[in-house]
Amino acid sequence: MKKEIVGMLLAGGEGKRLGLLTKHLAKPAVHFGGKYRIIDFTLSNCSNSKIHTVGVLTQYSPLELNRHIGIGKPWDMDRQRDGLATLSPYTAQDGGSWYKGTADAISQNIHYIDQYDPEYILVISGDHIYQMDYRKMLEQHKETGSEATISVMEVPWDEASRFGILNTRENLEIYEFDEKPANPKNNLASMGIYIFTWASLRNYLIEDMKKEDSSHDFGKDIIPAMLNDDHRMFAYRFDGYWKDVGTVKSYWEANMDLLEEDLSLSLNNREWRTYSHDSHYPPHYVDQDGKVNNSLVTSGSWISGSVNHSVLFERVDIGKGSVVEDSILHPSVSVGSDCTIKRAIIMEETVIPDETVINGEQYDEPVVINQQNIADFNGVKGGR
Amino acid sequence: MKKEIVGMLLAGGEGKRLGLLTKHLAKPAVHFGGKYRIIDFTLSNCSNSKIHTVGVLTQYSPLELNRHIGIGKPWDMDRQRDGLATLSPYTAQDGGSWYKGTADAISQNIHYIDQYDPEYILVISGDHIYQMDYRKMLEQHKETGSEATISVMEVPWDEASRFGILNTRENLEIYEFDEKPANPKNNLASMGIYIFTWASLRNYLIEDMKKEDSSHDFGKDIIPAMLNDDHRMFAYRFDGYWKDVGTVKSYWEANMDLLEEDLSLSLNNREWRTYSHDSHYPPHYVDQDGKVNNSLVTSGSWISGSVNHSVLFERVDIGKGSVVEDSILHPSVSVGSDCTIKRAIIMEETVIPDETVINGEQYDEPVVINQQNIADFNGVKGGR
Amino acid sequence: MKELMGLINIEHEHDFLEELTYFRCGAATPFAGRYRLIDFTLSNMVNSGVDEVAVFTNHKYRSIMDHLSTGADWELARRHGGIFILPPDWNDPSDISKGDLRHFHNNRDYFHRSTAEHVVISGSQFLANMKYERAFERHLETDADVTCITVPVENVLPEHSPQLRINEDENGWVTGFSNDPENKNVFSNVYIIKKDLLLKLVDQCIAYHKDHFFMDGIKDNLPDLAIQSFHYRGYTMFINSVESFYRNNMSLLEPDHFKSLFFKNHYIRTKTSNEPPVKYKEDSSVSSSMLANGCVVEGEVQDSVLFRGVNVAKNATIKNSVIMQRCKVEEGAYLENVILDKDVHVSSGQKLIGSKEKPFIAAKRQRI
Amino acid sequence: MKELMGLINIEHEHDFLEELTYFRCGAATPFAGRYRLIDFTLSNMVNSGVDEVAVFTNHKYRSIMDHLSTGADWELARRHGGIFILPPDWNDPSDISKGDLRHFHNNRDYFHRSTAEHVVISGSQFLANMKYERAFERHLETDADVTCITVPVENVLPEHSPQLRINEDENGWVTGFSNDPENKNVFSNVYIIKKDLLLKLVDQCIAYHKDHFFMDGIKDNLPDLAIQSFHYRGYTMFINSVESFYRNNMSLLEPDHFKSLFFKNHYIRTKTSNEPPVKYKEDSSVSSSMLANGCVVEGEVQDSVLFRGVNVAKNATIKNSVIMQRCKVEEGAYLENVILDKDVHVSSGQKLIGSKEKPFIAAKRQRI
Repeated sequence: MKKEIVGMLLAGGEGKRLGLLTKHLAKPAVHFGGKYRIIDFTLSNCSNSKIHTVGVLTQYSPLELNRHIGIGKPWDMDRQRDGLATLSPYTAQDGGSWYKGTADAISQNIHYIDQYDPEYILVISGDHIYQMDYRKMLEQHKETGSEATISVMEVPWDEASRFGILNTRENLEIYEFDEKPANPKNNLASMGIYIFTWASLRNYLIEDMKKEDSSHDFGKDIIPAMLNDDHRMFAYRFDGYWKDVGTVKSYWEANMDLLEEDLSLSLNNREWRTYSHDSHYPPHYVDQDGKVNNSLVTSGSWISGSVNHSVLFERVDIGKGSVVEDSILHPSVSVGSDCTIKRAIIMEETVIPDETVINGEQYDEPVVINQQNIADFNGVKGGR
Repeated sequence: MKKEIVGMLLAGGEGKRLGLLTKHLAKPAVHFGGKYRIIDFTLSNCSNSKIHTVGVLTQYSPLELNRHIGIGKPWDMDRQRDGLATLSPYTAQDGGSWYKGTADAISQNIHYIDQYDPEYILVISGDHIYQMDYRKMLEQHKETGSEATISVMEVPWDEASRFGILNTRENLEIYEFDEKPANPKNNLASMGIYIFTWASLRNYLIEDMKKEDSSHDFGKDIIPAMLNDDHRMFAYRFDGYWKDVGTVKSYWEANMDLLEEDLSLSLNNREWRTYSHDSHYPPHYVDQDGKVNNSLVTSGSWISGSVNHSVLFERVDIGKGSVVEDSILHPSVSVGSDCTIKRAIIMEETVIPDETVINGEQYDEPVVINQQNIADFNGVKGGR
Repeated sequence: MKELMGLINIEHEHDFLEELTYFRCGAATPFAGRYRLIDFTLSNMVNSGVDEVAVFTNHKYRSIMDHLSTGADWELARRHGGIFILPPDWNDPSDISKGDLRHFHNNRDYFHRSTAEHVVISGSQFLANMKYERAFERHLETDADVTCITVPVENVLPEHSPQLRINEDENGWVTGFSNDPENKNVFSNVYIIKKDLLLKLVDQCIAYHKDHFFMDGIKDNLPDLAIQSFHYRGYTMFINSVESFYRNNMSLLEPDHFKSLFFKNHYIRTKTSNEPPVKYKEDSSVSSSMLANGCVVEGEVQDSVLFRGVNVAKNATIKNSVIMQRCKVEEGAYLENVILDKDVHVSSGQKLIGSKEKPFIAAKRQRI
Repeated sequence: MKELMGLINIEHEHDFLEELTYFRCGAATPFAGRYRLIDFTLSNMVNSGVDEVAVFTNHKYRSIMDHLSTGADWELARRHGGIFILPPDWNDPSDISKGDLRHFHNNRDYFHRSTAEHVVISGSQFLANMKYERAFERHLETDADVTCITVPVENVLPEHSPQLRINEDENGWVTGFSNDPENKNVFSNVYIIKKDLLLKLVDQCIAYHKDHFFMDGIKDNLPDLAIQSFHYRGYTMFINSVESFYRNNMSLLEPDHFKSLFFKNHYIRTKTSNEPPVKYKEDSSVSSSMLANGCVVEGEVQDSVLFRGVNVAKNATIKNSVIMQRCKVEEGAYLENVILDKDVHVSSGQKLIGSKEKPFIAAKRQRI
């Protein structure tokens, strides 16, 4: 069954820098934004861009991730002959191997892609937060007759050395890829979103598999190899909101960003919905002592305390006299009475006893709390 | 969410003895019975036994298998909080490992089972053909207060030494497990279907994981260990049809068995349906020259030749003047005119040219034909 | 355990909700922020392990079909069993059945094809979060023909008046049905009946040109039937008028009531949606209120129920009100004792005030 | 490409099939072994990339609802878009629309919520395996208001007589509609129309109390509209009488016809089932016949269509017949020129013979 374009979504990374959040959970499955998981954003982008044939490459702690994505129903990808497929490492007659890099994960699934005989292939990651119409990028790819199109965004010049920078001609044709350049020549950073002409990429993947010294990575190996062969490659400019939630700090920031008034990314955008699963919890309740400002609050929650500048997931209880600020509370967190919680990320089902004080303001990164480590962070009330 | 019983379906084996049939395909996904795949029988057993929480353990070439089972819709297992889950090998913070044996596959997914806090666990394989009500076995398990119940069938005494034999007391309590005994004391062979009391099995699995010399196999390690500790274990007698389709010969036989009149297993049994996917092919057509006897024929096929004692899958064409006997033709096989095909298994999408003669009668096992090896088997017409 | 099949019969329920039921049937009336009345009964059945449920609908059934859809949100999208929404569509010229007997007669298949031996039957106007298991056990233990679930109420409220009252002896056997306002043992319209008996009574009702299965087939046959009364003592509501609809929405805002209905037992299931979390802005002020996902709140909300996707602009005030899906209340508007149906748009500065006894009601899609 | 939305309008189709349509509407009539008439149109739409389809049903819509269900078998079980089965359920007392305009009027939402700018509209009685892409391209190229798909037939058959004929100029512009039996350019009742125009014509028809959207809104407005005629030259059938139903079933048994309808283009989709492969027993003898899954054949079958799950016992003979789902034909029975509806049971030794012109018909569930 022929498809013009097939999406390959890399969702197997361990996300080490997210620490506790990814201890038993694949990074794309981490809770985000009050009722979503990180991967919902890219899956919704595919669905809204009408790309319904998507392979999701999983490897690290995939149980919850698999349960979440299922056969893709929330994203309208539960289809008979195409739709969503979960591609995990497997064995074959010549043995099996784990996915060794982003490119290797795709290479090991060439037979999956070949089923659809696509013209193009979209390679994306399951750990970025953004809303983007891939069709527009595909249109540019076709118009320019590129072998590869890489989505880029402008970053401040003084931060450019932290990114993979694409050096382009005026027409956005790429002539060089600079990974974290000391003296950047440009400020267009790669967002890790690629469209390739499949026939061309396929050859590079097969070549790359043979190279023993390759790290089998798109940025480090495939793109440089293609540039080296003088292939026609273009950058695609993206102006909207984009965030890699790779660290606890950036994860926290991205959640807090959702509370901004004029963010270009909006969960309330009815033209570009973010899809996920919905629960059967009742509407949340704010009682006569509750106070909520500048926050997201979700079904099943019960607010008797004060919540400010925070993101609360489903079924969160905030006891009387408690104050929650600058924090993210995952599903089924229960905060007792007279607690103070600042700049903290509280993980699923943590029960916080009365009068607990957790103040993340004293640390560089927001603190991540679960039932096991809560005692380590519990300060003395009034001691802030 | 508590469940009384959770099913764990082992579907990761390579099925080496099926040769070509499993070269690129997990054994449970091999076509069977005219429109099914082997795993449909065990999944339908679960569904008919109202066990809707099932983990399917995959490892070897799972792409088609995954696509086939999806989230379990044909078996009514597409549920929100339980239902079917595909459990493939994964990495965790301490690295990853492949499933090393039947018990190891379960051990690596203890966290999956624990979610449902089950009393009992059903362990089955995805490569047996039978129709069985697991509830009845569970009833016996509860009545006898066993730690483990193993399903057994009587085999002829002179074949008993080819099986894993359970030596039991008169009340069916097991006191010994004899793997392929030279001098069998009993003729009750294990069918590889187990019900365990989860709390008990869980301990044995954890102990077994620590043993470096263990092969991590239920039959070789777990059951003997439990017997060794004098646990209460019973055999459960099964009288119906059961077949392990582990070799090309047994695969062929099991297909041919479906043509028997008085087989206790029936695809037409409306009380115990075998579920699978259905296609959108039109009804099959037998033209004025076609002749079909003693066979199974499926949607989309076109019969202009003569078909006897054979199983034809979907979208099979049999040309004029051709004779097909004692054979299995997988989906989309096209047989030209004036061919003779005897005792052969023709794999998916093979196109057989006019006047081809394939005679499997001269070999010990039926021949397995695909597009690549067809020339090796093509004999001279009339040379039979 | 012998299995139980379900039937929700709304044939005899009228559309009591004035503007709110011009285009939907009573059972499809939105309630408590994200539900419809029928969700409570349907969830109770599903949570009690019933996995085949038929719905006998009357007119305006599109609202029910749209809401229940495939039944997937109630785990009832099954290949076998599941949900059967049965609108009136009958074409047998020889059919002489009347009233709800037409449903029973034309949908006999539903009862025959199931292996269940008992049927739990309910309307949509009795709301509780209950499981039927205990009533069913009792039904089987006493070998009753019919078991009626009753609610012993403390105070008789206006919404109880149309409900039958039940007299019973010391062993729970029903000795009489009445509408005696002094009798505080109120019938919930939920009952369990042996399937064979049901089919027999259906035949009998049809033969005698009756038109109400419960009244004619069961109540009037009391002398010949062994009918048990099973008392349910949890939190309950009867919704059968605008007044009871509004009052019960308000009453649910008492924390104890809210918790009894939603957190004491299983969750009530409803149609799922894609709404994001509620967004509270800088100046929002909300108290004693329930808010469904998708709302954006900048103004003040007190003692109110906000359904999905409601927008409350800066300096707008909402008090003692029920605001349904996707309403927009603009800057400076003031609403008190108001019911807004879906998609109502209240312009800047408007003031709408109803009374507690007679709230101000705005029908769907109005601009005010 | 500008998108296309679909509408299957069976409001004006009558139930032509005598016993076979007592309990189902014409569109739900079983055809060709495993299909219903409506499957052909619906599949054509889906295979042309249309992913929102509304069905305006008339009476006896339960048969359509049961068959189409969630639309999943046509890949139309979508969260957005997908299938909308719209039975007549209208409750607006101020509604003055009549005929099929009531559907258009009461389901305006369907047209408004879509971003598609054109609508392909069809009935259920024209059967073909075609894609609408080429007609749509032509519709856009010529900037037509309406594009009618026509079939230039060689021989005028009885089933063509109720169909409109179309006169056109050399550029394909329609110059007239008629029922002239000499005109061999038969209108298929499939047409593509600009959505804005559709909504405008609906308003106009309602204002003037019209009751037939195509006849009153399009045909009678021909002078003011630019209407293209697009010729379709593949294998086609019109099924609008028992005679044409039977003859076309038989005609499909010609290998060329069968291949043209089923293997030339995409597959026709239908409701999937769980039937096993057909089991041919030792003494079976089958020729020039199509058999759907689930049949068990021991006897003789010639020039016949067997639907799912039919049982043909030893020494039974079936010739030139259409045998629907789950019929049982017992030992020694002889059937020639017969149509059996679902679940008919023909006892041992029975002989049923109809004529080619007037086949013997047995209604659902009879025992003969």
